[in-house]
Amino acid sequence: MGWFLEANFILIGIITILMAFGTLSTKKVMRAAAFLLLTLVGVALTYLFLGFEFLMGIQITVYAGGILILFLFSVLLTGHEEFKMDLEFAKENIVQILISILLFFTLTALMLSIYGNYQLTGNELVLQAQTKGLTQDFSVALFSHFNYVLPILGVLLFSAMLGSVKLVLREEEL
Amino acid sequence: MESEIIYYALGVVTSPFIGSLILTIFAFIHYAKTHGHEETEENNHEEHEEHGLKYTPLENFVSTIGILSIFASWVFMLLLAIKFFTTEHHGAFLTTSYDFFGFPVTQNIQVGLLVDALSVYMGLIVTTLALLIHMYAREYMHGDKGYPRFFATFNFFTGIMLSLVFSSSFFELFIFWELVGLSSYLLIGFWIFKPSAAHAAKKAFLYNKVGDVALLSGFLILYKLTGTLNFMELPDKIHNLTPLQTALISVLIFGGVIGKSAQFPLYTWLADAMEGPTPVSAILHSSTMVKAGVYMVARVFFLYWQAHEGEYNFAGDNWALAVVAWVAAITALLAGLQALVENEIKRILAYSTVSQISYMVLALGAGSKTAAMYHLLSHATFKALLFLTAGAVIHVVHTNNIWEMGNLRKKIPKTFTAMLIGAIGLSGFPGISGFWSKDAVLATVYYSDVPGNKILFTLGVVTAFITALYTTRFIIVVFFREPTPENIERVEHAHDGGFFLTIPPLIMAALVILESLTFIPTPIFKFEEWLMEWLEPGVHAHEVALTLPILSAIVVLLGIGTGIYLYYYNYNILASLNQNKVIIPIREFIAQRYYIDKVLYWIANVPAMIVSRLLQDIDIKIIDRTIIDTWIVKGSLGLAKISDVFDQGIIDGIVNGVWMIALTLGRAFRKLQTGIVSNYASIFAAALVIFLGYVNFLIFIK
Amino acid sequence: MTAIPIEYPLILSSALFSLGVFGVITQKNAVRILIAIELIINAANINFVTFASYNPNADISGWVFALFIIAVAAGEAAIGLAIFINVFRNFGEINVKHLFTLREV
Amino acid sequence: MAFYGFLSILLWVPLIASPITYLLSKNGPGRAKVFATIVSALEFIYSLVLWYLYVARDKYSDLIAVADGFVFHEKIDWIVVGNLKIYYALGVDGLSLPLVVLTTLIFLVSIISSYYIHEREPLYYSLMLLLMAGVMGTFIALDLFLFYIAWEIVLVPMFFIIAYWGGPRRRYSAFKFFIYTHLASLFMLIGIFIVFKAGNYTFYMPELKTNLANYAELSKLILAFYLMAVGFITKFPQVPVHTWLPDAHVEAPSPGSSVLAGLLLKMGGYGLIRLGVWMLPKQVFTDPSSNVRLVLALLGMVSMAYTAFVALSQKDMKRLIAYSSIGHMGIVSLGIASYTAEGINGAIFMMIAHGVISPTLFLISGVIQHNAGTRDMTILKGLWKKLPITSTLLVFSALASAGLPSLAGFVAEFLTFAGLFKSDMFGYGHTYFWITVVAVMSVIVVAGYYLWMLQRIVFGEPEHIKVEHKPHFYEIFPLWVLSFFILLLGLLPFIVLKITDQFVSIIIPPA
Repeated sequence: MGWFLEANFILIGIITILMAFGTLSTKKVMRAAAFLLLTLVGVALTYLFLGFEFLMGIQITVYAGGILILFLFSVLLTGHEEFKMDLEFAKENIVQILISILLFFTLTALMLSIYGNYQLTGNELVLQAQTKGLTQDFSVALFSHFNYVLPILGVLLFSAMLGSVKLVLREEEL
Repeated sequence: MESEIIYYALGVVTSPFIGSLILTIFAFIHYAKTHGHEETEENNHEEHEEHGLKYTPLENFVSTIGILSIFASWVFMLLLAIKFFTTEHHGAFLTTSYDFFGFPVTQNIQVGLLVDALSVYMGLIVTTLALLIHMYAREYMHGDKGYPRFFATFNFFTGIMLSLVFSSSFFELFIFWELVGLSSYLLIGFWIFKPSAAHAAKKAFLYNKVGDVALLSGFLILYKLTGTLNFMELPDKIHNLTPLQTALISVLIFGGVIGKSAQFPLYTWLADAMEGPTPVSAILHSSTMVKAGVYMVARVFFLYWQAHEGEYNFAGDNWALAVVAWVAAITALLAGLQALVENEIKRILAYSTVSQISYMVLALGAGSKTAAMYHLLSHATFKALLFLTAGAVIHVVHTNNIWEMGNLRKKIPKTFTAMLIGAIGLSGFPGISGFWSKDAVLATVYYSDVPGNKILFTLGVVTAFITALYTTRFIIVVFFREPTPENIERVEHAHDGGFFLTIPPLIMAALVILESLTFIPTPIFKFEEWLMEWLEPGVHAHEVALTLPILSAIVVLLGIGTGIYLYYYNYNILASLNQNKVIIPIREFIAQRYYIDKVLYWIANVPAMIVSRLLQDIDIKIIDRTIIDTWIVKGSLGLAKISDVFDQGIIDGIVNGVWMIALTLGRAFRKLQTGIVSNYASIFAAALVIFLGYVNFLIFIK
Repeated sequence: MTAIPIEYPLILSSALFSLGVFGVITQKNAVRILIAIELIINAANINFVTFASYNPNADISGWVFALFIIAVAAGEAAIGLAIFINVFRNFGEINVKHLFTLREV
Repeated sequence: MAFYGFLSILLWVPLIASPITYLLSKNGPGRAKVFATIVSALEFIYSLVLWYLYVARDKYSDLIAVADGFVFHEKIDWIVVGNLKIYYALGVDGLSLPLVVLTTLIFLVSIISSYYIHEREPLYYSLMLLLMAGVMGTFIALDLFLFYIAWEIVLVPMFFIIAYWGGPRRRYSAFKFFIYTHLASLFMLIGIFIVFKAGNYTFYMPELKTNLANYAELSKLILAFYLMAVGFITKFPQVPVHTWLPDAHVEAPSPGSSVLAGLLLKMGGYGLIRLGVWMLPKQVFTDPSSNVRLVLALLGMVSMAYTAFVALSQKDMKRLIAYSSIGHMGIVSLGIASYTAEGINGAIFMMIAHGVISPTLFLISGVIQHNAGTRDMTILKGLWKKLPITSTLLVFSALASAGLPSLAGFVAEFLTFAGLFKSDMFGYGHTYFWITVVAVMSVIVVAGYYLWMLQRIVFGEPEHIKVEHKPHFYEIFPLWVLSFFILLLGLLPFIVLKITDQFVSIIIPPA
């Protein structure tokens, strides 16, 4: 059973990375947004594997649902201007590619080495989701211990909304 | 027996409403059909004079319904009065009521019918006058396109007024109190196209509203303190109140009277209310509606009496009646003077009404409900008569100004006869109805213990003189003086109106004479004592010294004589008086209504509008623009500025020390500043790589 | 129970992160830069969730942080897009290579 | 065998009908309005049936579920998490029943009177039905969670109704409306959470009520009241936070205004009475340390006086009516502040009365706008000659709004003032007394601006008004219906007050 999960995880991870790559490489912005959606769903599935089904739900609804819509709208609003992705390894991009690859390696190395130092409980997955039902815990936590989280998030989102409305509205409309 | 009386009272109250309802529905159907286009502003008098009086089917139907419903009410009233006065005992009452709000806490606020001597007496006056004036209106309003609307509203008013009279609680009284204000509003503004009518209607309503608010506050405080508003329960409960409370409540309630019964300083609306059709002036603004205040004070007289109990001293709190009396006396004088300088016939009568109502209020203030109701009866009759005849005069000469009339006694003899009788009544000619009732008022004042009662008495006598003077003035100017040359033609064509325009005034004239005969005190029957037994059982009238009626008679005769001398025999004196430099400003001061209106308008227009504009500016500019748009959006910028000051003051001091290094470095890195975001990000990413590599290196060493 | 090695999610996260950074430094269209930023944020989120999940103490703070980050990302996206719409209105385009008013003169 | 679906039907029928209405577009736009009208008419009739059943609930006791003081009680577990249960709980009592009937009535007349709308018709009626479900849910929800959801749902369709079918400045007004009310409801949310925590972690209102009664920290509850009151008072609205209302009313289409004034304002009043007066313990209001009543009374008094004066200088008729709405809601505040049976009954009655009067006025202003082309009172003149019946109804409803006896507004004003005078008006160093005096005096100004409005609009010779055609049936018919209710409520107020007092007598038991 273990190898099956593992294999699935690797598969989904690779697909996610490929989708992220697609996000950056596609020519049309619209398509980029679609790829982003798939990437986000991939990440959501990762959460599921890690035992966070409720977070997966949030990821899909808020991110894949809400934010993506924003992107689509803004793409529509800023016109259908096509940008060529300069993925032909042109000279001007060679530095950036190099930087990115270096970043990937250093970051991975760092995280793995730090993890190795801290000795977490091995590689065993603490899959609380399957034993207790994570959504339930999550809700209990949200409504008891962390019961100010949702209002604060509300205020935060609201101020973001206020700001964006203020930004988008033209002067004469206000 | 008792239930019979209640049913009669119910009939009295409801039949005008039924008529009004039918007429309203009819009027709505009429307007829906014609879409209102047929209603024009002018009364087409000329038209029907040429073709004779021909009522359209519409007018016939409407006026028949209107008059019949009032007639039914009058019949019920007669039955009720006969039943009541023959079977009941003095001071008895009957009441029936139901719970208006329907929940337990307010069960003492009820709506019902209260039948006692006061309401029966008042109801008789109202129905009789309403019937006669409805008949009069049938012809007077002929040709007006608003005929159905007029009768619907007129019937509505009659119903409301009767309901007010038979109200059994303060709450109910207040409902109808405001509703008579409404019908007054609708009827003053009846000629809806005249801007002046609209203005006068609004003014009347608003002035009334000011008084109503005082009244409302007054009886709500009463409700708080006693827990009931029913007239029949109140007398037992007010004994627990402190004198201050009673006085406060009484004065607040009197505020309502000031508005409705046109007392100083809110009396000017009544003159403007003459913009309405004459039947309206006759019934609302002279004989019934404006008497509602007097009626109400009489109704709750126990309250004033409670406030009054004991000896007067100004350290105490029993000043409620004194306020009433003094306001009334001042109003009587001011309004009388104004009637003396006014030129429009209906306005003269309006000011005279104010002055005469003040007599009644004065009587109340002096502590006699009987005298007030006595004068109310006589005044209602002759003033309604005067208005009807004045309307007839206006109707035939098409002007309101008395100086444009003249020598009309031969042209319109029936109207002249009726009006003369009314005027004699008003002037208080010895032996006629007005004389007796006025005398009762003056006697009450003279023997009362209100502070300054002698001064009040003097003011009353002076007003009596003025009354006689202005009555004589308009009678002579309208009927006896030769018309000025430019008005001769206007007068030439005048002739008496039709049946309905002449008969109701003549009936009223007959009523005045009947009253005069009834009022003559004889050893067998004294009207005042009879009335007192019914209204104030247990109270006995003062023995009036003979000097008082004689004084009054002399004053009245003097007034009439002066009038005849000034306006008929020796007009030159008047002319020279009018040129007198001392008289002119006084005359102007009076004609400008003592600037009361100007002051009130100023208050209503200037400070109120300034406050209004100011608050609107606060709304739009401060709350909207400043707080929302500026504080919230720009507030963050303000914070940025504060930190900016902090930056410049303190950080800069340190920074300046190393500015040289920065400058040098800056020059070196200047070329990196391409302004392209991607480049910045690239540099950042490269730096990140270096940093992470360094950390890795550190861990690796470990 | 089972074992998904902790390295896997960590590698996934750093890969996403690097791709995001790559996107940020190469893209011209501002909207796509924002999309790349979303990738970075997601990478960070995976890390939070991973460590929360593998933590034997089962503290739930990690989840709450993830929740917060999602909300912040939503706000950031809204504000960023609003800014870009304004930029688009003022400059007529959102190619960051052509927008160099930040340049040293 | 009790039937547990009375209120669910009321709630779900418009909710389900809403998307159906939108989908009807393919079959021609006219069908959407017919369908919406039928749905709202059925709802209205159904709500009247519910009224009857409520009154005769003893007779049908085997059919009607009564629990926790609520009739037509429904309670199903909705979201169950550990010990925490969120219920799908509905029920009506004396407070909510009149408002439920008002809701169906106002939506019926508003939908009928919006027949003039031809632009994006299916969407409009779909949003109207969604709005109806939201308002209904607010009034009948017994679970705070459900209450909050319904409360927030209302914003969305109203926003679009203003923003799509509104006047020239509609976008600004819609945003302003949205921002104000949404921001305020966040405060309310925090208040709800405090109450939730203090009330032993439950959202079910009757349970919260019993739990809160034993809660020791009064100051925390007072804080919660203030936080919630921010939400309600902005919705009301009362003076410092009222500026969204005139804009929203002026820019919204007149049926939208009528819903806005007739119902959305009442949600604030309902919330204040339900969550503040009813749910929180009595001490929040009566404790000597609490200034809640004083604050409410001051708000109400300031709103009345302030808006009375501001309305004086308005030129737009709709704006004037909008300001008068704020003043009338001030009476609701005052009634609650008086904390007497008269006052609270008056406040509830004011919500009902204003709920029928102000839609009438707004719909009339719509008729005038369509027929005369303007609502500017400086231009309008002599309307009587052109539109006599509309003018009559305008006079009628304006006077009703100004508190003329025998019409609905007076009963509410009278009861509120009676309550105010009866409450301890001489406490607080005569503050109450002066509040009462100012409030009562401002009635004069209210009468003043209404009469001035009538003088300017109705009277005089028409000059600029060009009436194209007679008002349509669908424009006049709703006015007659509403006028009928104004008169009915004014003459026979006990049909409502008998029911509201069943609620009030729980809060203030008669001595």
